[in-house]
Amino acid sequence: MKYTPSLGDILQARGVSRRGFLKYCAATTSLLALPPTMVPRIANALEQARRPSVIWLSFQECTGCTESLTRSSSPTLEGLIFDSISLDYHHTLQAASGEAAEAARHAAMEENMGNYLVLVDGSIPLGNPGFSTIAGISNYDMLMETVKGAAAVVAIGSCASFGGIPGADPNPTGAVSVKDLITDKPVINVPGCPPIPMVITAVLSQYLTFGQLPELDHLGRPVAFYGQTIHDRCYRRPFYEQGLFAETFDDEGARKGWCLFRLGCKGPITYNACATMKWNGGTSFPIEAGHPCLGCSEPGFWDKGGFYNPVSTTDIGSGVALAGAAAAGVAIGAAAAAMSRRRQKKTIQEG
Amino acid sequence: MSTSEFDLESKRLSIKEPEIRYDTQGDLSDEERVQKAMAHFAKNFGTTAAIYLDSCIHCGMCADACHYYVATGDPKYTPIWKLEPFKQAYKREVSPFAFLYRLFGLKKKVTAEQLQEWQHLLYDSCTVCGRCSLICPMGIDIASLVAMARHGMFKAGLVPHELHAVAERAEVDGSPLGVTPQLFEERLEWMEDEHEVDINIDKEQADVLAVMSSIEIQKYPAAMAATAKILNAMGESWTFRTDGFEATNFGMMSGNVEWQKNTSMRIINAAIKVGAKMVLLPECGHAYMALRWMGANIYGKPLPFKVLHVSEYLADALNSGKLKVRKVDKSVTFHDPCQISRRGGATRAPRDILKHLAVDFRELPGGGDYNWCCGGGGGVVTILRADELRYKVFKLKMEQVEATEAETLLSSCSNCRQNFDDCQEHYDWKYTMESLLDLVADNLEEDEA
Amino acid sequence: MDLLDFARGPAMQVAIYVFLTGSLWRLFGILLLQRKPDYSELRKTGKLRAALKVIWNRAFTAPEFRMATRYTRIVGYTLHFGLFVTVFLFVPHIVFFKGLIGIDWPGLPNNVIFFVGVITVGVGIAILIRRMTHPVLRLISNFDDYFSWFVTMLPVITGLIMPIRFGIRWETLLAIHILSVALLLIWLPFGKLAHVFLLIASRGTTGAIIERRGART
Amino acid sequence: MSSIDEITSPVPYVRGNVEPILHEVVHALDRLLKEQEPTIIDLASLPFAPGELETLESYLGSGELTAELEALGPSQIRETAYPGVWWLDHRNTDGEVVGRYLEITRIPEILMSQDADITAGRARLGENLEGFESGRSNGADA
Repeated sequence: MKYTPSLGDILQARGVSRRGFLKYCAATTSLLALPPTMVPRIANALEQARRPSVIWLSFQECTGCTESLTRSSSPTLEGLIFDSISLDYHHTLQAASGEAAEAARHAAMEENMGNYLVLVDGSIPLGNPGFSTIAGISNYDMLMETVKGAAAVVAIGSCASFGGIPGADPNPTGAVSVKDLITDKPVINVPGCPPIPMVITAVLSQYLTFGQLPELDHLGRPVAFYGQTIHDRCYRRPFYEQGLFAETFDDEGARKGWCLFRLGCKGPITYNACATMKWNGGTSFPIEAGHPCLGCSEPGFWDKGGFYNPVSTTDIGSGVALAGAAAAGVAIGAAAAAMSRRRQKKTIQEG
Repeated sequence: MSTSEFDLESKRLSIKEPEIRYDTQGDLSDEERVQKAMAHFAKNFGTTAAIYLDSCIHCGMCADACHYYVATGDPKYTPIWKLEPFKQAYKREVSPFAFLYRLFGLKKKVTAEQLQEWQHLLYDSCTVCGRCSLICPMGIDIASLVAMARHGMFKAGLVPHELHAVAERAEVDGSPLGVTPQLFEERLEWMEDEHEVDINIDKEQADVLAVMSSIEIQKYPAAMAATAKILNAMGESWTFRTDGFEATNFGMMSGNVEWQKNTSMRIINAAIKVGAKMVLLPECGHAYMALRWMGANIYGKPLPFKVLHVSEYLADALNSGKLKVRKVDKSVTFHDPCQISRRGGATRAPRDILKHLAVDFRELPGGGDYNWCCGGGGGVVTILRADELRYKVFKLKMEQVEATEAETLLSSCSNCRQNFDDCQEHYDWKYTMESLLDLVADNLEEDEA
Repeated sequence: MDLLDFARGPAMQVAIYVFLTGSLWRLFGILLLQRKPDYSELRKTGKLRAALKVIWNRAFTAPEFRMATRYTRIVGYTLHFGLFVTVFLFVPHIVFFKGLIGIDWPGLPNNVIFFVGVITVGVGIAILIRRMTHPVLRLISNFDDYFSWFVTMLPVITGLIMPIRFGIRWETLLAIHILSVALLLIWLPFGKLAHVFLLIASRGTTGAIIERRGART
Repeated sequence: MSSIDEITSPVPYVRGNVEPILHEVVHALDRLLKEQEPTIIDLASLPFAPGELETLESYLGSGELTAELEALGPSQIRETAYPGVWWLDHRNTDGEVVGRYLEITRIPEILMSQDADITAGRARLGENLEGFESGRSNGADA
């Protein structure tokens, strides 16, 4: 294994002062949603951290996740973190193409066997290998081959995590998630459509900082970012408790910023960090912009009824079925009564 | 329930007579009894009973309305519990889910032992007074269900002996107390002489057919004279008929539907025969229920005559001014017969009459429709083994009456009256119940004229 | 399909079908039994009016019985009031009903609902204790009484747990809550909870028969 | 007031999270005085309604001391009108906020010169001095 400089080395080489480093640690701590008392430990850990090799695979996806990540402005702390990883393969971002690109992937795999991270965005079609290929290799084959020597796999976005939109009903390509296929390696799901860029980088920097995988919930999501619902952290929550709801997008409640529950907000059942980390460099998030949460980081969010159906509504099925149930009730009731009357007659005759 | 106690106070040392004693009629096997009971329960399982039996939520409030529960505190006297076998039979045989109940054995078949045990609850400890029907939050008319349950009990031969015997005499002799047409006629003639009043007997045509209760004929014969006096004073075309004079209906009380029908048809036929426009019922509570509210349904079509209780008739006569009475300077309280007031809807009549008599009327606590039953109705007064319980329950009534401190206690039901007389003797009580009819008849203004 | 999808989807659908079928089964199974006409000369003719009068006035106990039944009345009214408020005035429930029947009405703040819910559970427990200890109630109670109590209180309790959480995920709690409501709906037509509609039939019957006699009802 | 302002600053909820944070600050000041224990509150981890953070900031106001730090982008370290309560804004080179803290302490750690920097500075100064010396000795030799 080739020598990889520690993050401390890199920063020092760039002439970053200790104050600057402390500032960076404070920001990282905040990013990782850790308490401020953790800053010294983070500082210590970051100083020792080494650049991991990262291979990014894109399958049935829209590049929205990559966009999300790269749209975070240039020389930021996230950028710094990207400086501190070695992104050895990313077919959208890398300069190399064709065979050279594939060769880079193989080289990174060989050099870092057992230590590299595989990041995946997009779902994998199992219906027909021809549905999605890269360099003539089916997504499935490329994933299985690349993951073989990986330390861990990070599924970026809802498609890679849960099948996402390609996997939505009726799932024409037979799309599956990374976790559906990889059972012998740790898989971290970072769902969202797209995920918050800072969450992507935070997951990476956590790996970088502590050299181990974060604590995951039952859906394989890092608890630090997916531990609480949007609803729990939403600044509009007090309106929910007071029973003050916007009922249309332009009523008084909407103008006053009341709770969007009745407009179909999926905040109560959506685990993500949007309400605190927010988007576009902490500017806002959908609910702040007046739109209910779609629940994009939850499995099957595309198929959970309408986006504007409140969480507490249920699907009562078709009117025909209801009428059928009613008719059945009347029929059974009538039959029961007829049976009882016949039985009554018989009992009376016998008695 | 069958806790045997030694009776060391009687001359013959033995164990006390068990509190619960079952009477049976006929030579039927247990299965046959159950079969009969089921058949005659089943006859009653129409929509009305089904709605009631399906609606009970087991809230237990009916217990608080029942004088048997209130007087004893024994939960088995909870009115709806008295219907348990009836309800069980309904659920198993006829209810919408009967099929499921039978398939999964969720409701067991009613057993002969159960029916025997319930004899005490359906007869000895229920006067069908309907007070529980008023407390039920579901509006279940529990009293009418007890009457229905008795139909099955009767056919199963599970009626208390005395009640059965009395009902049988009513069917055979036309009167539960041995009043034959000849005896009735004799006693009418006696009253005619005694009270110097013209009594019409067996007239061919009459607008009003007056009927009597055997209890009055035998025990309170003055009622016959009083009735005649009033009808004469009103100038009515009226008559008593020896072929239809018995107002009591022990068929109804014991639970024999055929006997009930025979008894009612005697009056109905007699009334039709004389072309009566009205049948005047005597001071008898259950007679009112039997003819006023059940008569037409037994007849199968609307009755071609009106049915009035004598108190209603008197109230109308006094209110319209056709009849005038003297002022009676007494304090009076009035015991409402359950079947006439609470169950019958004629609660106002006695109060109107008392107003015309200008008495110092003192309503019983909860008087009128929420009145405590005397404890003798529904045939209970005939059942000897129920005496102890009946006396116990009567205490509630005594407290109510005493609370008014009235001089005179009135009622308009001879069955209540005989129960009061019996309890009065038992407790050596100061109050003697008098008849409202007698009071009116004794104070008619025409007397003086 | 996760638990919540199952609860909101198939479970609730089946529950609503069973509720509808069972209720009509029970109602028609009763209404189509034999009926006898009443030929009596009634004092009042308006059948509907009489029925409505009793349907309304049986909601209130006659003054004569108020003292004797005070415990039952207090807990009974409180329970029904509590269930009414928590079921019909909680906004997420209103939204549920709107989805079901398209009608919508104002709700109450959540803390009010929570408070009423706690009282409802408290009263529910008092009712259960009384049923198990009062001689009359102990005698006349059966499986239906206890199971109906259970399926009625379960949604209230699962609903109250939702804001407290106890470390359980919200959507899991919501799913359990909805499933408990499904259980309630499934059981309702078959047990004594059917009094929600049978009370109309039963009081109405007494109105149609006895009120029209002019007798006390 | 324009309609946009109405949307972004709902009047009834402006105080939502402000008051609890101020209570926390009071307790933190007590701890600082009695136990010499500083407290840091990560404002980025708290949900704020639009306008709330501004309310908090303007409520706390500015005190006697404001420091500017230039390291990986600008930072402002400002003592609020309540001594011991410091408002820290860390920005990246694009001016985006990357960290926002309330520190309840006598002086924020980041204002103090760090050993590593001191060591580096000391080394730099030493090298410079050596340069002078060698310059002088060169000159003397020459």
